[in-house]
Amino acid sequence: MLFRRIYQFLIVYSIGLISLLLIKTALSLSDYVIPGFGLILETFQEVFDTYFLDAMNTMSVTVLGQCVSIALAFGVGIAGRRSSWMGSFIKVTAYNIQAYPIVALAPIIFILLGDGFISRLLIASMICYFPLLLSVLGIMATPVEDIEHFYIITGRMRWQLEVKIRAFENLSKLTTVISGSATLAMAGTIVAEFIAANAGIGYSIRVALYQSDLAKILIALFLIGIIISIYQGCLETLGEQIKTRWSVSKGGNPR
Amino acid sequence: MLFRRIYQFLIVYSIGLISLLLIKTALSLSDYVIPGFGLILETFQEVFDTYFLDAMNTMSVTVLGQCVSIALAFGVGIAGRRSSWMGSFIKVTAYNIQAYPIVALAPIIFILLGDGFISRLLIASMICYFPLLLSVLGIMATPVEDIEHFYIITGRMRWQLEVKIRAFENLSKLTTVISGSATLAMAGTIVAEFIAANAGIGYSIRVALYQSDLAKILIALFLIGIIISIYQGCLETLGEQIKTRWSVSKGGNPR
Amino acid sequence: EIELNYRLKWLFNTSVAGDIYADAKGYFSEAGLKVHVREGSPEKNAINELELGHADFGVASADQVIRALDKGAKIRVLAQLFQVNPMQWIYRADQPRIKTLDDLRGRNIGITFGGNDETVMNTLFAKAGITSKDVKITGVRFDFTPFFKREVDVWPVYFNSQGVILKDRLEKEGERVYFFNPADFGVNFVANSVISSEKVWKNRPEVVKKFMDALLKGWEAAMDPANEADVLMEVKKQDKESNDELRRLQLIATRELIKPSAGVKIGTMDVEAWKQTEAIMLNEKQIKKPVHVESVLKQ
Amino acid sequence: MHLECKNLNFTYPENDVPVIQNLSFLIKNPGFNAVFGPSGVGKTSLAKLIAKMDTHFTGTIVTQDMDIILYSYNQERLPGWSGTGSHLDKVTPEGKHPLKDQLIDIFELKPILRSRFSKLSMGQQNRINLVRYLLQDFDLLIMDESLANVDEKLRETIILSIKDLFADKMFLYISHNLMEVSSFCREILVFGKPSGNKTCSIIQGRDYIKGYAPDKQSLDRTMLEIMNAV
Amino acid sequence: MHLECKNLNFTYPENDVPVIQNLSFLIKNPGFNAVFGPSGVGKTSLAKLIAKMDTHFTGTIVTQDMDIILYSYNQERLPGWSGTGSHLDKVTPEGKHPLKDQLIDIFELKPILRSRFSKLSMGQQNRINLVRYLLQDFDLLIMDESLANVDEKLRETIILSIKDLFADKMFLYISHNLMEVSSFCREILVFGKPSGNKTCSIIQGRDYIKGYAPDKQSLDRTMLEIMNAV
Ligand SMILES: Nc1ncnc2c1ncn2[C@@H]1O[C@H](COP(=O)(O)OP(=O)(O)OP(=O)(O)O)[C@@H](O)[C@H]1O
Ligand SMILES: Nc1ncnc2c1ncn2[C@@H]1O[C@H](COP(=O)(O)OP(=O)(O)OP(=O)(O)O)[C@@H](O)[C@H]1O
Ligand SMILES: [Mg+2]
Ligand SMILES: [Mg+2]
Repeated sequence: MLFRRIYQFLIVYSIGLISLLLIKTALSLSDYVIPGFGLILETFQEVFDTYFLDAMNTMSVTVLGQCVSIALAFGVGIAGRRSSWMGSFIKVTAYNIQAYPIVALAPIIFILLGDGFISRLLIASMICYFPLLLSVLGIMATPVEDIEHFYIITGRMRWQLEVKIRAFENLSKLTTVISGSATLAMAGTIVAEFIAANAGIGYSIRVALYQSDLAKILIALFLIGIIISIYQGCLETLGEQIKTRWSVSKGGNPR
Repeated sequence: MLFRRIYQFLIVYSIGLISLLLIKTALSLSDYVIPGFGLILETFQEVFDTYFLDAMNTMSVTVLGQCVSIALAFGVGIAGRRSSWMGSFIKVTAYNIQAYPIVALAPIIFILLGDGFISRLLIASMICYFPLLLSVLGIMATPVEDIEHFYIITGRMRWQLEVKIRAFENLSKLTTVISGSATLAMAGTIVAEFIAANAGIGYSIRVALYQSDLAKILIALFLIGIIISIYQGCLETLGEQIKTRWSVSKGGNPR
Repeated sequence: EIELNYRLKWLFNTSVAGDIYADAKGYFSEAGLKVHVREGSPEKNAINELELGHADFGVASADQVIRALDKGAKIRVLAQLFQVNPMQWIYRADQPRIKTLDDLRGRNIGITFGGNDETVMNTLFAKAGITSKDVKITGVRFDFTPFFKREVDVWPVYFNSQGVILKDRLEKEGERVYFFNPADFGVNFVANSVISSEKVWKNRPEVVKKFMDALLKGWEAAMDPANEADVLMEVKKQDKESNDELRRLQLIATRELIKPSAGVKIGTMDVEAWKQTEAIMLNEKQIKKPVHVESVLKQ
Repeated sequence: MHLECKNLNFTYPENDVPVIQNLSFLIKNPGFNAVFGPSGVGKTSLAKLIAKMDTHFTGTIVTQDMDIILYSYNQERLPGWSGTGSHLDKVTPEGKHPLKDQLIDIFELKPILRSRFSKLSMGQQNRINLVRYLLQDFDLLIMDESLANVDEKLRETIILSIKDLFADKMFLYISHNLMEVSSFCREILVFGKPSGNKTCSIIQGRDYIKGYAPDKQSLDRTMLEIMNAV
Repeated sequence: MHLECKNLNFTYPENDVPVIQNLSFLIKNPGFNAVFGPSGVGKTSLAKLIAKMDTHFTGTIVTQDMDIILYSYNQERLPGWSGTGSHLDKVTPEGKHPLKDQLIDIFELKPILRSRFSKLSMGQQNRINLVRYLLQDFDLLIMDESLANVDEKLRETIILSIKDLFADKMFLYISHNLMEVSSFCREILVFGKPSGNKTCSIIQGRDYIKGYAPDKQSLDRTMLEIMNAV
């Protein structure tokens, strides 16, 4: 699983790189528009060490940001699952904030929270949490009547139980979304670093952009890709284990 | 539904604005850091016309971008739903591209496509499609065995039918995600405009940001919020209608 | 030891060599100060931070200062770092040299909409009677592809950072470049300056004095060609991204802007340029009323 | 304790034809009663009205002295995150654990307490589901084909034990098994064929209890009576 | 046409005890046959093995001259996007539309063809599901409690008609109704109680066909025989 992810990523990346180089050759673009392979390799040796550390730094925020956004998504999703006024109000709030691109909110965030670690984490989580929220909302708002009936009619239903039932019944959907959202957490962290930070691979990308150095950007993309593949591979393996542990072969199976 | 969304948005926005003004008063900040109410009103009159047109411009790209990303998400989701090598390869590709923050990919996109309408649309769809993809993948990868059994054992199963069955069984989840993703399409369009375009509300935000003009940003946020509320209200109403039309009160209901 | 926060306008690179050097060489600590020098970005604004108390000193461009004054911010300008605005335009040498403003006609000119360069270029246009029909304007972003691909002829850059990089990059491909500097045509738009809030200025004059003395000492030392190797080493510690040769070229370019000649004291206020900057902004309707910026300049 | 319907009428919102039309009946006293009738006649619909799961009817339903009315049906599922035994434990009220163990014995559930619900056979699922309802406090329990997938022998044991253990409760047993209904139920609410003149009548069942000696003749008579009422 | 199992053994991956142990039997010729036995004994498991839905068994299953084996069960659902009638239309092979109409009549489905599946009563759902299987091309159809929620009268009509219409096919009918199985089935594969000495035997049913005159005594004998085999 994990190894498959990694070599599949390598294939994807190579295809991308080769296409770029082909375009370069076809249009005979100079090295400053699209860097040649030699230049990329050279740059790779030059910046690998720094970029690798930067990427690991980003990774640590990513993991934390993802945890925060999972918590956030479940919090909002659970609070907003009812079709009551309050539920819909929470949803409207969550949706609206999301519609505001982070670049527009960033100044306000910096005014309110300063530009430390917290802002970076907040921005990363905000980017990551919304897609999670959508799935969680969808799942939490759909009753599983043939399981819930008993608890409702005997007056035992509590919101915790309701959430547990619906989450469990949709475990494979949830693990798909959660492990998938790792990439969003990564992207979010990078964007946060891009506009806020003083560290991380996002910061390095900003500097490289400022220098219009595509070779460096390509190397950053490579590192991001490989790290996210590993992280996601791990998450998926974990997800599989949780699923088999909880043994979810559910309802539909002909008995 | 629609009206509820609008006045709920107005409440959210007012709360946000009042908090900002309270902070301003509490810390006695100047109009430069947080504009006073008078200044906001004045700016409102000044820029409303332009901003409104900009926002409508953005909106048109949003709608198109959302359509593209729905098509994309279903395309990739359906192609990647199997746990075969190809399915997982498609997923890896889709995930990796997503992990790259758009700010890092943008230069490559601009090199390849120029910075016209197409780039703007592509960036908007890329930001919007991934969350959709996650949900679609989750749904498409989960069999509905008690419905599918018949088609499988009689050899009638085609992928179109499989997709139709799974989509239908998860209709309410899908409509939640699709109508929710409208906000992402909007955010995506704005980001695209922010980094690429010379039109749209995202462009106006960038200009306001360069000028540190928070009043203008607040007005832009207001317009974005109100428009997205209306759009989403419409989508939800549509979703409800589709659901009742297709009459989805499913399985669980005690019979 | 007094702790202070100092917010720069942009990322660490050679164009803030003096700020880095003052810190690294212990000029601040000699003055009994512990200064946290922090990077900036468009989203992080020194003036906001001064008001919110997150920073004690900062770097802001003149247009930011004037805009803030227009909106009632209470700030003081302590030193004007750039004697020449680094905001210039680059163009290839295989194109006709821009000797007069009229030579701009017919060119495809890059402008960052909403940015300073737009204000400056509009002023130049007004001066030369150029209308939008006479030139082609292209909005620019942070990447230079349109310029590389010759879709845009005249491209806005910061002379001492991106300008150096671009020049180097193009020269590697055998192309030479020129810079178009608005100051050569009578438009003096002030760039980065050191600022503090009026509160700090009034209540802690001794801190202001100590800070400014140390900072300017740092800048003087950093701009001294004798220290070049040392300065470059200190900058490299903060800015790992560009290569040594580029940094050296950037430092030379920065020197031209900060200390155009040996006689100029670093930090000198060009009051006329400030007034012109305000006039331009008023003319461009970027501020609503005159703010008399000269009244907040430390003389 | 009595259950009474007066002029009950009920139509599903999206349908035109009423499912229940002018239904009136009275069942008095605790006991094991049945609802019987052809498929699609409205048994489940009536049960849900009685259990107050739907209130869009006209007419009256009197459930005197019965506070807790439970409705159970054979397609319910238990959550899958732990074995069925631990689910049973969790929903067993204070003090009813001895009863639980007794029921597990009667329902022959011991070997499957550690399995997940989804891994059970249909009859096993039926039984575990019914047991958890019996452990609740209730006055009236409606069992909508709750034992449909259990074999007849075990079903008989279960029904007789329920009658024995819960003599003071009222039950409504919905089943398609004529013999079973006739033998073990006290009062049987028989729905007529929907195409017919659609009346409903109450017929006395044999109401056998544990250790009964079957009286073939009277049982046949009851069965015939029911068949005629359908 | 014959169905034969030889030394069949099957264990679910996560279990230790085998569900099917050393099972051997032979059913020859077309006809309406049954699988009967207590709940949880392994009827469904066997059916799925025969239908090739699981292949992790040891021993052999011979399904000679039977190419198409279908397995249907009573908890299947039809997709919800259109009425049941139009679903039926869609899955009816070329040329079988007259058969479809005939089955709809027999199964009394006419009034519900325009309803969505989820709005049907349990018995209605059972019937519509079974009809679509009968319309397919098949050699062996396994009906796993497929009529469990249908009333006995209609069930009888349905079974008799199936025997009449599909005389050249083989059926395996899994049901808990002793009387029904004894009356209408040809060969009955009876599983013994799992706790007992767990053998399995084949018993000849009465195999009544349309217009039969019940012979009470021999029926009772068959029933007794089956009861003893369980
Ligand atoms: N949710 C619903 N919406 C519309 N019609 C319904 C709904 N549920 C049931 N019906 C219809 O109402 C009638 C009675 O259904 P009900 O489920 O009460 O029958 P039943 O007597 O329980 O039958 P069975 O023995 O087959 O379970 C049926 O014709 C059915 O199609
Ligand atoms: N997927 C599964 N995984 C593990 N064990 C299972 C699974 N399905 C069934 N079993 C177990 O195998 C045994 C036989 O189950 P099966 O469903 O074949 O019984 P059955 O004879 O059909 O019973 P019923 O009449 O109740 O439907 C049961 O004890 C059951 O708990
Ligand atoms: Mg029913
Ligand atoms: Mg079974």
